[in-house]
Amino acid sequence: MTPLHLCLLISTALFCIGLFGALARSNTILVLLGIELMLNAANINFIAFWRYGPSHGAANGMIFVLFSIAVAAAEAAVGLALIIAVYRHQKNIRLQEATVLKG
Amino acid sequence: MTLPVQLLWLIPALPLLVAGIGALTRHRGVALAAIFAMAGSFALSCLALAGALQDPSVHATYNFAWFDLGHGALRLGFLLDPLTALMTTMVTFVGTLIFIFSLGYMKEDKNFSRFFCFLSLFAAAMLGLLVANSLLLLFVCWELVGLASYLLIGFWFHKPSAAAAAKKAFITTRIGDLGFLLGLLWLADSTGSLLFYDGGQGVLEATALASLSGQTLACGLALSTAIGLLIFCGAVGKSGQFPLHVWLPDAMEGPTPVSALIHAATMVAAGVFLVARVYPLMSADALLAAVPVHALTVVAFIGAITALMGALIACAQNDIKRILAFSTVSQLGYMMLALGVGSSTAAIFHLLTHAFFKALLFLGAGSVIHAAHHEQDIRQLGGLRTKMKVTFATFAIGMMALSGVPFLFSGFWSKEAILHAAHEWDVSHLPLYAGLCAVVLTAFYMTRLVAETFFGKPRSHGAEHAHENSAVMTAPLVILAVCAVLLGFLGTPYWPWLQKTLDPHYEATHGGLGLMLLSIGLVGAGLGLGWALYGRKLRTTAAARDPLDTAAPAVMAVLADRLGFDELYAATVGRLNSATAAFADFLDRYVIGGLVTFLAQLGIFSGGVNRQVDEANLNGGFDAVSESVRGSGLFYSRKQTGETHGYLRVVAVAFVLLALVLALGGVR
Amino acid sequence: MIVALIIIGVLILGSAAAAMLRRNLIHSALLLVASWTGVAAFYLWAGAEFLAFAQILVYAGAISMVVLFAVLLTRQSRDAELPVEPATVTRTASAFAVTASLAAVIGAAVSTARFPASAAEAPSATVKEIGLDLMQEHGAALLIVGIILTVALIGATVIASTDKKRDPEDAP
Amino acid sequence: MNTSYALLARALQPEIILADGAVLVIAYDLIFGRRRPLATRLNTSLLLGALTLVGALIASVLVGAIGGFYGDNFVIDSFALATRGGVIVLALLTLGVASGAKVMRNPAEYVALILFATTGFTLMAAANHLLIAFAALELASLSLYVLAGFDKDRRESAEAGLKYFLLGAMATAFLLFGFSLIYGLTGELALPRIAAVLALGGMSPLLALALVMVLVAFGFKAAAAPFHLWAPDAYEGAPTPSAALIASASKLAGFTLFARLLWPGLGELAGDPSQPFNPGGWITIVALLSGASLLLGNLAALAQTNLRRLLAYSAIAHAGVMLLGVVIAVPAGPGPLFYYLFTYGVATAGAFGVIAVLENNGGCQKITDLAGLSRRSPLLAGALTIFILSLAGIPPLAGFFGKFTIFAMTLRIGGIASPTGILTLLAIALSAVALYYYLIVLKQALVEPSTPARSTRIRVPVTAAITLLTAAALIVVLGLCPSLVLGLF
Repeated sequence: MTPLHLCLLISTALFCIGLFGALARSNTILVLLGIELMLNAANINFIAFWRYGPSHGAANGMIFVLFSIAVAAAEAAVGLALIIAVYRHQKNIRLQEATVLKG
Repeated sequence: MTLPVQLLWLIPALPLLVAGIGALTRHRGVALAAIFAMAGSFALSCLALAGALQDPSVHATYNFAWFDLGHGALRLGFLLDPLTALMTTMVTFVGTLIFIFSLGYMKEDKNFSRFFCFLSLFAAAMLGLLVANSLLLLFVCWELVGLASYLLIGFWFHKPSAAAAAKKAFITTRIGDLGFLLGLLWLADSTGSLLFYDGGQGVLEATALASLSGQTLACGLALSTAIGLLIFCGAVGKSGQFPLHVWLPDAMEGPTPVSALIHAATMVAAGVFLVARVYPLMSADALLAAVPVHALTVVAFIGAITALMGALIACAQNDIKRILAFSTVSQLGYMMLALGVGSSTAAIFHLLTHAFFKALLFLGAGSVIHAAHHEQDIRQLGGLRTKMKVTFATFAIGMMALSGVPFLFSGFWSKEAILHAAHEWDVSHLPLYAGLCAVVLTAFYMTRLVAETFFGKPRSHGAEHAHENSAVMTAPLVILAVCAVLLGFLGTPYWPWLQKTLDPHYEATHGGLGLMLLSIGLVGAGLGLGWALYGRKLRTTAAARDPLDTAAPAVMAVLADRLGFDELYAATVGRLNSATAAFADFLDRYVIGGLVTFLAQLGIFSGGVNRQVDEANLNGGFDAVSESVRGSGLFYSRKQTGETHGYLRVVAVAFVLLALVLALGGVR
Repeated sequence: MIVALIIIGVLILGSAAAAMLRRNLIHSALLLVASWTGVAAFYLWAGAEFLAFAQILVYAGAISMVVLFAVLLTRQSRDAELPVEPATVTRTASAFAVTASLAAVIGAAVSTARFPASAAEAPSATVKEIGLDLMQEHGAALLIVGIILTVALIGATVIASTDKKRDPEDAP
Repeated sequence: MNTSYALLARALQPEIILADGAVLVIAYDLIFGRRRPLATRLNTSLLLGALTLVGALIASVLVGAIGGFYGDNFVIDSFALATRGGVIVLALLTLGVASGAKVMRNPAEYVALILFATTGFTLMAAANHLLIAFAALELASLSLYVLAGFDKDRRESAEAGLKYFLLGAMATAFLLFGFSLIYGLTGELALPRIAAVLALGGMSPLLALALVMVLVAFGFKAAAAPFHLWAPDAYEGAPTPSAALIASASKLAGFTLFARLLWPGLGELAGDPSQPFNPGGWITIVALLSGASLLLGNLAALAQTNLRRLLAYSAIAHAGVMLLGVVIAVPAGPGPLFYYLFTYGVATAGAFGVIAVLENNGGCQKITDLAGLSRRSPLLAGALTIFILSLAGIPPLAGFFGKFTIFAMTLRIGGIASPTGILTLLAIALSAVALYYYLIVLKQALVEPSTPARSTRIRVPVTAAITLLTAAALIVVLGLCPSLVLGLF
């Protein structure tokens, strides 16, 4: 097994852990953080490919991660703001109770 | 003076203009404007007819590019040939009379101007359909006709039955239109054009026809047969042919002038016109011996079934308009039969004569209904012969034309031409026999209708106080009655002017005398039977039992139930629907995720398409089956629990499934 | 080298998994910070020092602070998590099943993939090179991310703010 | 590599105008607006926003189709140009919808966010590079999440925003993972260079995985089943102008980017569309999504009693046709796809405009709330009729020709036995079902008598009336003269 494969497996596992959190946790903040973990997994991929992949020299992969970190921060801010907005009405942040809209 | 083909668009444009004006204003003058517009269109149509008659074999076209589809421009156009000119003349003439009649009939309606706006829209769409030289333009107008008829049938929207009937009519015909659209797309795909005539490049010209009939599909059908049959689906829907006839009788919920316009002159005839228009395409496979079925054979048998079935059901109906509606179904079957056995001229001949006498009958029925305070049940009527002399006389002429009373009435000659063509057909004589049976039945039920309505004693309050209507309503009746007599002489075997105009290669064949005598005998038998059962011993009370019902109650019950078609649809489609729903539920219970249920719903989808066809009764059944399909929609909606975890899970599951699909089956 | 990677991987995955399984929200948040730091360590290991710096700054610094604020703001009682209910159990089980199948699919594709032989040397990535790259080839993207951050700022402020009492006469 | 800032600034003038305009709207409101009543502030902001959009529209026309620029980061061909103009027009319609809708707090921020979202859309239209695509997509998405949750005093709005956000964030995670794999397997980020690398190799399992991940994200953006689940909730809960923007401009931009990414970028992996049943490549997946959307959208719409949810499910059904348009976007050119998207967007935005006005006059949640509309306001009823009939695909309105051009092309390219051909049959068959639910809406609006509680005449604000009339006129005119749009390509 090459280091690249190992990196990719780590990122796959991280992706799945994040997904599990998003699917299983009641607390909306943890759902959001699970999704953040999935984004991190993708970032690990970029770096692994930047380090071992076919495109040596250009810093594309690294630059992409830089941007993705910034975007993830923006996303987290908006997401937490929305969670707080829902909390004001619902008085808790259990995702499964946010079911006013359905059908 | 003639109307050049470049200006043909003026004919539909006039009513369209009035429809546009009518949409903006509520002034009652819209009605007059509509009548003048129709009269103007009639005048223009006469000019066009004069031009077309100068050389009947020419298809004058005017084509123009409309928009760019990526691979060459899409072109539309207008077409002027005797078929177009005769049809526009007939539609505008009958239309004008119906408009005038409506002036009296709808006088007290509070949406008077809107009614004329819709009527004008309908007429404009219908005329556009007739002058189109492009299957696409024809289809556009075809859909507009459907939309306008939806608006008109549902005009008295405060009656829930009218709203339901309008919806049913629109959707049922639309099912046929799906086939039409598909055929149209396929045709465009395989020929690259949708123009009928285009200087040798059109789809009805030799090059395209040869290539279409030269290709054979996997099932052995010629390509032209497949496309022709798909287009025929549209005609089946619009012309109320078996098995999509169920909408037509219910459409009687609209105001009576609408019934006259839709059921006599125009919309239902559109299907016949369509088949006649694409006749070269439909008959392109005629020379191929090896194909399993010819397109026209299907047309002939559908027509024969419809003709017989419509006449049978008409015998057991009691609503005056419903009898006429089933009679229309039956007569349209005749026309299709004529087309199928290879005589498009006979079909158009019957189409023209039928338009006049059926419009006459519907307007006469409208006159009766108007006078009898909206009483439509013939058992409740009676004795109107003396109270409404003009209506009675004209109605009787219409009835004799429809029954085919010999020599003096137009219906006789056109029906004769059809029977003659069916006799000559060498594939099968079954359609001929069906047609002959329908002749007896037609004479029979029309005699019953007239005897019950006009003879005997009034059997209800409405009939008691009936009196003749104003001249604005009777004058159109008289004019139509005159036409119902005279029109037949345009196409007698001794002077087949109409046939020669429509088909320059037409040769009059003589020697059908035996058949003519037979059919005269059958008409006499029908009339006599009807009079023996209903005329000799007149009904005295509305509740008295029908003599036929006494004789064969089971048969009559089935017929009165319209042969149980509606129940059949309800039962089969309903079963299918609940079975697939149960199956889907099973899957849902044991398999994770909502994704799998899509597949199970495939069956429900087939039910969903047929859903509109079926109904048990006008209100109850249609809604009930609609409900059952709404139920399958609810099944989906239940998946939408509102729980975000579920949504996220579906995303992940769908990802896994799609990845597996691509990895296991799709990577090339 | 590989050993270091394995250690880093265990750190990332272990703390992330623990974070997703812990009942206590605060513990989860702290474990996530550990996981993000692990990712930063991975960046260091791969030779992207600048990114590791950014990761610590943004994730372990900024995002975790925002999360803690949100946790405090939305905490109405001591137990931030629900007691375990049957519904929660089935949800966890199905989440596990779905995740496992996803892991199987991606894992199978990843472990069977063939890559060309890789260079032993890490590509050089000095801050200057990154800066030049950022300003030249990816200048446009930089502008867009600037706008994104503005939008997030405005949006988060508007949505999270409570200004009910400010303009009573303006109530529509 | 040509990375001249001057060229970039010239080519991105519309985006610069939009972003600056958004800041200007907020700044103006901060300086002059704080003491004014909300309605005045809203109108001022709307006016400034509309001026900005018009400016951006003019700029984008002046810039014209200039091909690729700034390395391979962007491309403005006729498709991108049309989409740029189209989203700006749709955003203008959204501002018109907002002028008739309920007044919310922070109107300047609301308008600014619409402008920011539009910036994202125009950038999506021009993106030719994975990084730019990702950034533009995120800009648009984040703005839309906030717009959906903007009316935070209503529980529904907040919940809609949250659900939209969570599903969107998940889709973004998949997208980013997919992008990382594409980057890893090709070593490139710019679409033309990715295509060049892919032309040498072929499909591999990992690449297939990347493809599906990207399609998950776009399926979400397009509200295609089974990634549609957010759409009904978001349409129902979001403030009406936001819903209009999500349904119209966002779809147009999303599909443009989608088509660009799939065809010029990953066209090597498309598979063979004329292959019976299984073309392989991404066409298989897109066809599956399309079929699922057609079935589910149309059938579920039948069961709806809420007007907005009905529009959402009809949007899902339309997404099925749009996905077919993506399949033919290269063999037949993007014209049919753009025509369909744009006219659909106008009709949907118009329908939401009607809903917005109704909400200020007694509310509009259930379909039955439309009862008596033709008497309460003939203008609204007439406009709604045109929009709904266009959505139902009744000729000669634009909706029909959108469907017609797409179906004609799918049949021409694959034939009837191909997956796209079968889907075309399915779409045509389901249009009968669709007609049924559209007629339910029309019946309420045109036929049913109004309830006593809602029988007053509706006063339509002038700007909203102009918006609705413009949208209706667009539907009719584009239906009669499709070459106005199709001629652009």
